[in-house]
Amino acid sequence: MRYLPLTDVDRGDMLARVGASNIGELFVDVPEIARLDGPIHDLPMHASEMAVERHMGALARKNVAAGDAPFFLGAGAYRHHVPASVDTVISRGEFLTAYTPYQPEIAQGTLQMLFEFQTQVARLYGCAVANASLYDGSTACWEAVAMATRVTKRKRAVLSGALHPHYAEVVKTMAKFTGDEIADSAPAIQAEPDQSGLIARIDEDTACVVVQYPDILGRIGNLQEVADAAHAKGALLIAVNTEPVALGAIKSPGELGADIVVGEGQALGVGLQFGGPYLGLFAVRNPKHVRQMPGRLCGETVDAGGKRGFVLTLSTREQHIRREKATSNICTNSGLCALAFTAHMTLLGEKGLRQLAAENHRIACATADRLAQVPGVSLLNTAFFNEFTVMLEGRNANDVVNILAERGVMGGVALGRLYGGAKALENALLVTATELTTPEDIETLAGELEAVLAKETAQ
Amino acid sequence: MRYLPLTDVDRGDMLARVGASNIGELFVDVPEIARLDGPIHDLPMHASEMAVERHMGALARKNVAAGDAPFFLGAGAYRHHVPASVDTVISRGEFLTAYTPYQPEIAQGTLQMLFEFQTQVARLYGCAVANASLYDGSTACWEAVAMATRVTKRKRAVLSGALHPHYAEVVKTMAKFTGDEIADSAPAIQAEPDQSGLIARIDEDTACVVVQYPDILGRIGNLQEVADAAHAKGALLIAVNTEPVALGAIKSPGELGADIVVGEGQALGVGLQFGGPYLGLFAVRNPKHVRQMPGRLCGETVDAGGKRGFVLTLSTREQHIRREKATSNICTNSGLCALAFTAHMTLLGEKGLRQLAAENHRIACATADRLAQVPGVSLLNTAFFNEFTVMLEGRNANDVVNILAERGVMGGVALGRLYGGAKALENALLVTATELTTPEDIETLAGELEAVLAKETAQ
Amino acid sequence: MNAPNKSGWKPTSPVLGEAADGTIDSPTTTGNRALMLEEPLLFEIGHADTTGVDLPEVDANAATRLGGFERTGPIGLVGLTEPEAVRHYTRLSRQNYGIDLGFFPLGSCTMKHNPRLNEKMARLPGFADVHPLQPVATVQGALEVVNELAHWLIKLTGMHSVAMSPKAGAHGELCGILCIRAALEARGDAREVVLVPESAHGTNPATAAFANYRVEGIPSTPEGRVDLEALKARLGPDVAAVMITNPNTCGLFEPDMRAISDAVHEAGAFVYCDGANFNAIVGKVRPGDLGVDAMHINLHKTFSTPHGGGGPGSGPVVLSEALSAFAPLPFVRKGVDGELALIEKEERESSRGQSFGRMTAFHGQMGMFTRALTYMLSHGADGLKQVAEDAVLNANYILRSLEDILHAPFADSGPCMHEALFGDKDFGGGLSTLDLAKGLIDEGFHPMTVYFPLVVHGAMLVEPTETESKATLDQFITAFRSVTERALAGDESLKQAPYFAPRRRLDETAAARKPKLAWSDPEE
Amino acid sequence: MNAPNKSGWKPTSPVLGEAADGTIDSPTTTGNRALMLEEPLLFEIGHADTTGVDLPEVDANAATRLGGFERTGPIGLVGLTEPEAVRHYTRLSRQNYGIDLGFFPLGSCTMKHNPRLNEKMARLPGFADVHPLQPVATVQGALEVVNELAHWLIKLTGMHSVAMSPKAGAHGELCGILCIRAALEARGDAREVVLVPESAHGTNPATAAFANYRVEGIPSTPEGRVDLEALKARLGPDVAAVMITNPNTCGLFEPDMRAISDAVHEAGAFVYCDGANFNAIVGKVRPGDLGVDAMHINLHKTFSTPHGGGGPGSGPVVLSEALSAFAPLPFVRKGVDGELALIEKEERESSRGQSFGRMTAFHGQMGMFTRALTYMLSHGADGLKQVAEDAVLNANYILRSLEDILHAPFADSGPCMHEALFGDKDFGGGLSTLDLAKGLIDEGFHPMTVYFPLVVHGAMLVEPTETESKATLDQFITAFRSVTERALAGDESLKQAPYFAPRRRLDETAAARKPKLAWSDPEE
Ligand SMILES: Cc1ncc(COP(=O)(O)O)c(C=O)c1O
Ligand SMILES: Cc1ncc(COP(=O)(O)O)c(C=O)c1O
Repeated sequence: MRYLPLTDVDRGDMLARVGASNIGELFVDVPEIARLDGPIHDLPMHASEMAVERHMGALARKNVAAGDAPFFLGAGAYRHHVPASVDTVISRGEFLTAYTPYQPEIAQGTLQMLFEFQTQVARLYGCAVANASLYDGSTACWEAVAMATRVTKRKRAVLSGALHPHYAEVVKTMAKFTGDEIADSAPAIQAEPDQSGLIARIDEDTACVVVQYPDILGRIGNLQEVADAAHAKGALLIAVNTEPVALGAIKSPGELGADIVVGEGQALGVGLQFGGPYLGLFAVRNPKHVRQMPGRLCGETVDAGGKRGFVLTLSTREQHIRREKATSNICTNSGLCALAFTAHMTLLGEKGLRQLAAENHRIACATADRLAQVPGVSLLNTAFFNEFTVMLEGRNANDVVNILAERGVMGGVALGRLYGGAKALENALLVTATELTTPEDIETLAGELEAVLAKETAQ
Repeated sequence: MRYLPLTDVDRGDMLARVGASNIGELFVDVPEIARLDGPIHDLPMHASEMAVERHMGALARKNVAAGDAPFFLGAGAYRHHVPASVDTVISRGEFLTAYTPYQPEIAQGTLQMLFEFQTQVARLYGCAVANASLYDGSTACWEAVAMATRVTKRKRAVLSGALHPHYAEVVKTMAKFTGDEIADSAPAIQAEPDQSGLIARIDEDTACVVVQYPDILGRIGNLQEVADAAHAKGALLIAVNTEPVALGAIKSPGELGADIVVGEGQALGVGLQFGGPYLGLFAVRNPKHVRQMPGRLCGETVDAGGKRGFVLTLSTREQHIRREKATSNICTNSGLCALAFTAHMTLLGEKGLRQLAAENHRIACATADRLAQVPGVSLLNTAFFNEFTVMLEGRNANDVVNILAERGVMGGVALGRLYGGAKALENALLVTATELTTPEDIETLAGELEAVLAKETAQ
Repeated sequence: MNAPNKSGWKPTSPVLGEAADGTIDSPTTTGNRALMLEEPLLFEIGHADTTGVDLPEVDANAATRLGGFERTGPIGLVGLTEPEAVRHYTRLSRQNYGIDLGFFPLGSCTMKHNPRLNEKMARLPGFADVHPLQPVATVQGALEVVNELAHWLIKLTGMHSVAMSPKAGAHGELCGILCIRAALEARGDAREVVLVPESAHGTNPATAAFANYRVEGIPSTPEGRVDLEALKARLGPDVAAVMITNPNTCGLFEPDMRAISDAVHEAGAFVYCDGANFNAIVGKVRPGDLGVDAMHINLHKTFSTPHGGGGPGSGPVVLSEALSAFAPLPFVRKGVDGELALIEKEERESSRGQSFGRMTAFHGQMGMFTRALTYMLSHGADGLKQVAEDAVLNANYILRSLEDILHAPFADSGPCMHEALFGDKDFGGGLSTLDLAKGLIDEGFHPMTVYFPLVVHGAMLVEPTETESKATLDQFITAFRSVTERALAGDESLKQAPYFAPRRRLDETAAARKPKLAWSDPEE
Repeated sequence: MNAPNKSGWKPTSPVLGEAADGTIDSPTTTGNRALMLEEPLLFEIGHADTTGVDLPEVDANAATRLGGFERTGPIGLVGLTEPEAVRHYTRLSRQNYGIDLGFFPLGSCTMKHNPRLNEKMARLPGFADVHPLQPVATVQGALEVVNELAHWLIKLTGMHSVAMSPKAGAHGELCGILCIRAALEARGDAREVVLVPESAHGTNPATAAFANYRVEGIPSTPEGRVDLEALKARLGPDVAAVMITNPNTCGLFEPDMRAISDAVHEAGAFVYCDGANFNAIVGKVRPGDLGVDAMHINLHKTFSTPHGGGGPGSGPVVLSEALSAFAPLPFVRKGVDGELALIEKEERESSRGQSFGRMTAFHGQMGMFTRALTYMLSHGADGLKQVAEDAVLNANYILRSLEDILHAPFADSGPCMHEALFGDKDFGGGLSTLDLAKGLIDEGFHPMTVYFPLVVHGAMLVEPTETESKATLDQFITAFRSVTERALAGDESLKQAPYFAPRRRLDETAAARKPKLAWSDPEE
């Protein structure tokens, strides 16, 4: 086996040193009934790189890669161009094959990177402090709700109807067990988010209000309004962002009064990867909330020689110290994805991020205008960043998406799929455009959509 | 520009420091007539990664990659499976972005690697000393001839007719200018190399005999015979090998008496790359010839602290010291290709190389037997490694290769192409099989070949 | 940025001089020491108007549809051109230790070699560039990867089913415990207690508490195993589950595992097994044969997906028949036609109607799945068995090569599994496990896990894994012995180790007292 | 392999002690110093029966058709498993300095950043996995790359054509000189002499000699330029060509270039220009406008293909109309139908019937072509112009920031081009340029080129390139000044520098006296 350095001679010598006559003797503690005589059945034997490559390559070719078709999907996962040097950075063995930096003297690379990452995220979100990452946006969203209940000592969380339904499901699932109470509603299909409806649901028992920004329909609501209302009732505002690039164009949730800002960082550096691994971002506006935060935190200090250095800090919040009293059970997080994110963000810089955001918005506007010209298609949003909702008159958007796929176009995400076929949303199609979307892509989508909508039969 | 760190502010400050009011003043020495006002015309302006990737990607898709079709080409460039970790190694910035190791204290990585490479090549070739690489097999072949004339003080080189014609052309081209005399002949199309004919051409003025092993028709001749004959006349035997994997199965040229062994190393680690960069290997059997060798040599020594270390040595042979008296004008060689070769060879080891060679030979035999069953096809070779010649009765092999390509099969190399349409070779097709050749590939080739040969029209 | 060195430290003199501890405190003006390079913070070298990408200039008068929420003020980010960025991260990387550099025997973390083929496969556009919400007809290959990997995990563990979406081990523990809670609630049997041994990893109690269970300890025997009798005595109608790590965190196999499971089941409770140490028994023992109800598998340990300096991981959970119905959504199901379907909503699925819900936005760690499957296919059933055997052999080799000079609390309990556990007994001059660990850093090794498990004083948990050669183990043993001898002799110089690392010991107290968690411009 | 350290050096004692020179000579048993790791030779850790690939076992009784030449004896190779191999090369790599680590101002070598997009493009299977002898219909994209790159090179140099096959600069020089010889012989005018300035790179005279020409020097002026009058005086019917480097190796532009060319042409000779320093003028000046007949371009310098620790490179040669007909085979030609043809044989090509022949087996350095073209497309005409301007500005910035303390022989000759040249005047205590270079190593920089060009005593040639930030230059200047001050003050400690590198100064004399060029088993 190409991955196993011990030779049979080594094994013999080592067994002698440990005083065993065969390897079986080292497994004496395994009860008879559980000992296997030979290799497990129904599984293949070892294979060469060549053979494995053929097998995996064949599986990969069974998928349609986003790059192989005009592509307009978003809804929580965004396709952006990642500079080639990002992969160079995350492929450095010293980053790739390191563990969580428990020995800071020989982990300054990871630690300084995390300190820079935390700073970038905090500034992007308009917050004071960000952590070193969580699993993904949806688990970060739940962790925020859990933290809010700790901070406010209240158990009720109010979810905006326009929060990504998968995020809402995660929150509701967890709440089932923690006993927290979740109030949520279906999203109203209208040009702008139902702010007043949401605000009306906030009361004195409310620990937090959870609002997505921009929301699942691509709309951009007035966070400030919600923040004020929440604060008036002593509740926290949790803002959820699934597209960090948007914050290169629109105000940060922190600026608008959000107390906890969480989100998905996948859009920068990480890629689509069929949904994972992704990158959970978590930040708080008020430094005094730091000790209630989940996850790892990297902090600055000095070494015995007086040199600046970095360490993991405030670990008394964490499971390995605090055990059942920890703020979260998370251990392994998304370290390498954080590196990809920070490397991409560093290459962009403030200038590049703003340019990237402007480019996304420009192309999304062009896409929206073009699609609006297609008979049977109407644009829902008044405001959006790089993602918007169109209504397909009298047609099930999910069917349309599937037919478009057969015709070689990845047309978008049918809201009906996300909401489990809720009638009200059946005709809604969420369309996303990024810097990777070409004018030809837009024309192809418009043309194919027109053709498909024309086909009554397909109904 | 993403690759240019100076900001306009920097440029201003720096101009001030150098006492220039504008950049133009730094180019005062350029004569008026040669100064360009603006950017050069007929060339595009700078472009984003995204745009360049699209352009280059489109060009790449205009080629048929060897992996996308049953593939049987060789003739001096061989397709083998390269372990994924080889690319990891050569992508290490410390190897990739280093220069020739002029400062050994901070180049031990490159130097130790070269010392290991030299040892591997010397042992593979059955020689005492190998150098740190030359451009490719063909230039190494010429350098060997030039060295032989220096060593023997004779000017006549006898080339076997079965030496790769491109190698022969390089030697003849260079000889035109150095005044050396080259005797060569067309290869006789026969089952075994014409040893006696070759030996007959060796005389007292002969500096060297150049023999390819295995030869351009895939045949394996008796080097020992030629070596003895050459030595009897005071000439050197230069053995040329284009497929290092073969030496995992057949005797090394050194064992058989070759004085200088040169070859192409591309088959291990480097890949096809449309012909370059490749890897020139150069070794001598007799240590006393070392000071006549071309190219860099890495040697062992100790540092001031008594630790073992490595340096470039015997540089008095080289152009940067010896100038017009140097053994060669080579400076930049094929360093990174040497790293790829040595990394691949290290992963193989003696065991893996022998297994790889056996596998190649086994599959080549199966291919030869299958093709021999195709009507109109006859196998020329009695002996071969992973490459053999078949005769296509009454058909121009070059036409057949092109038709096969249209039908999606890379059938081999028509000898007629290499020899510029020499009539005698017109029907000869050189077919190569490696560990990457599958039984399906073989069946496809046999089937398509049968179909093509059947078509009279195609004639 | 004209200052030669932003590391906060300034050179004393440009000529050679030495620091109190006898080492040279870098005499260079840059703070660099040849190839050991200092690197400023991004924010000290970057500029707001510098970028490493070439995008069109922003058209200030372009009409926008941002609802009037344009971000006008500065964001506070800085950029680097590509040459600066590549150098910044390369220099940082060189201040890290990784498996690629040397021996990394971090106990309980299974720091085995990360095959590069796995990285190559995970980067195939057909895997890396696929959106989680594409029509299922366009992602059949991705769903097949999930299915194939599930097949391997089920076969290797002898369990009934597997939940693939958990993002790491702790997430997997949560998944398992939630399945147990759901199963109990489904039979109207709410229980309040989860039993967790003191030696357990911190995520165990944290997880149980998170699921609203009260955590109680399980007594263990002097031999470092679960005390079966004491456990039986504690079991009762209030106990929902017992969380056991097997092989346990002392590196020992629980010989009574089967009896424990039977007792737990008798009491109407479930057995959760922490599978972080599965590497010791993969291909040799199937937890299903030991009565386990749920076990997470850290793909980033046993199946070698890279740790990446803290993640990402992946923690699929294998489940017994009794728990399978409660597994979280989404999951993949093969239709009669061989088409793979992605089940995202309960309503759609009668048989699995009891799913406790959703744990994450999408389908789990696809990027880790492709790597783990590549790893499994490469090793095969025979290779995986060899993995366990070599991992256990390496650990025992280390245990027996050091037990004569280091306190090995369970050395008499028989062979260890994949890790060797030591304690800090008899060190002189007030030296501690920490000092020994830092001494190993100078020797060029990453230290073992220290002060875990909590049941052994000054614990040192050494997990070599199977991808280390005997030569490496021998060198480690030689070095470990020499450092241990220094510790036993009370060699004060160890107190200040490491001497040669990019940094000397760091002041963690100061870091926690006045936390500085983000960079701020000193000029501001 | 039980020995902890095969580097030939044995630890004095396991406790801290220091060496005579005041540094700590590694006190560890392993010889490692934390992240600075010793690595044995492959042959000291590998085994003949160890392999990092999984291939079928050899069937000893399988029939072979090897003509009875089976290799029976041992080859003498050893193998490593992948974990060992990756670690071996990673540890070795960490003993190297590269552009990715820091400033690498090696004069005449143009060590600029290597963009990673170029690496990515070169690895596209459509480029990397294509055979040189595939039917041309299946490699149209590859031929287009050659053609597009040729177009760029011709436009950037204002020349008539370009020969693409030369494998590196020296190979390109040979190509150019052979074109000249062929052209002269074609007109029946055999000449014997090539004039080469003393300041020229070693490959120039070596190349001329190789082509059977007698090499004579060209006198230069005190300002470091070619002495036009002296040159004119020497020109005559025996002179075949003049080889000039412009900008020259003193980092200066030859203002008389045009006059030189005219004089040379008048004398019936040709002008060969060494284009290694093209980076200083790319996009700003076209050699074609200066009367050049042939010039090689090091794609691995100006167009940033990686140096890879010594290669590979690529040295296309641009040619004047007078020489174009003699260019080597093969070359690419676009047919009327837009189809690209590969011309491999003279006979096939009337117009180019005078080709002097073939220089290499195939079509040149395709892998470098894709990288260089990617680089050109990324920069564009505007970016390349900026490249030259920034490269020149950086060099002048260094020149003017150091001329007050370092002897700068041509500082008064006006601005330099892309490199700044210094000499070793006034160093104290017998210190030399070499000592200063080694001092810079400790400071974390790769030294500049030393003792080249030969025309300046103790020459130090500093080429910053355009991909360095002002911050880096400022840090370098600070460090360079401090080391220079130590040299001027005769600081003896410099004699032993570097102190912190993986190795102290190496004994090159010993290496050459008894060359050990391959490993041999001490036990044998
Ligand atoms: C014994 C044990 N259990 C659980 C975990 C948690 O796994 P993860 O870090 O993947 O969340 C770990 C890993 O640190 C562990 O060692
Ligand atoms: C001035 C000069 N000419 C020629 C060469 C030779 O180029 P190459 O090393 O590519 O053969 C070099 C590079 O070392 C050089 O600096």
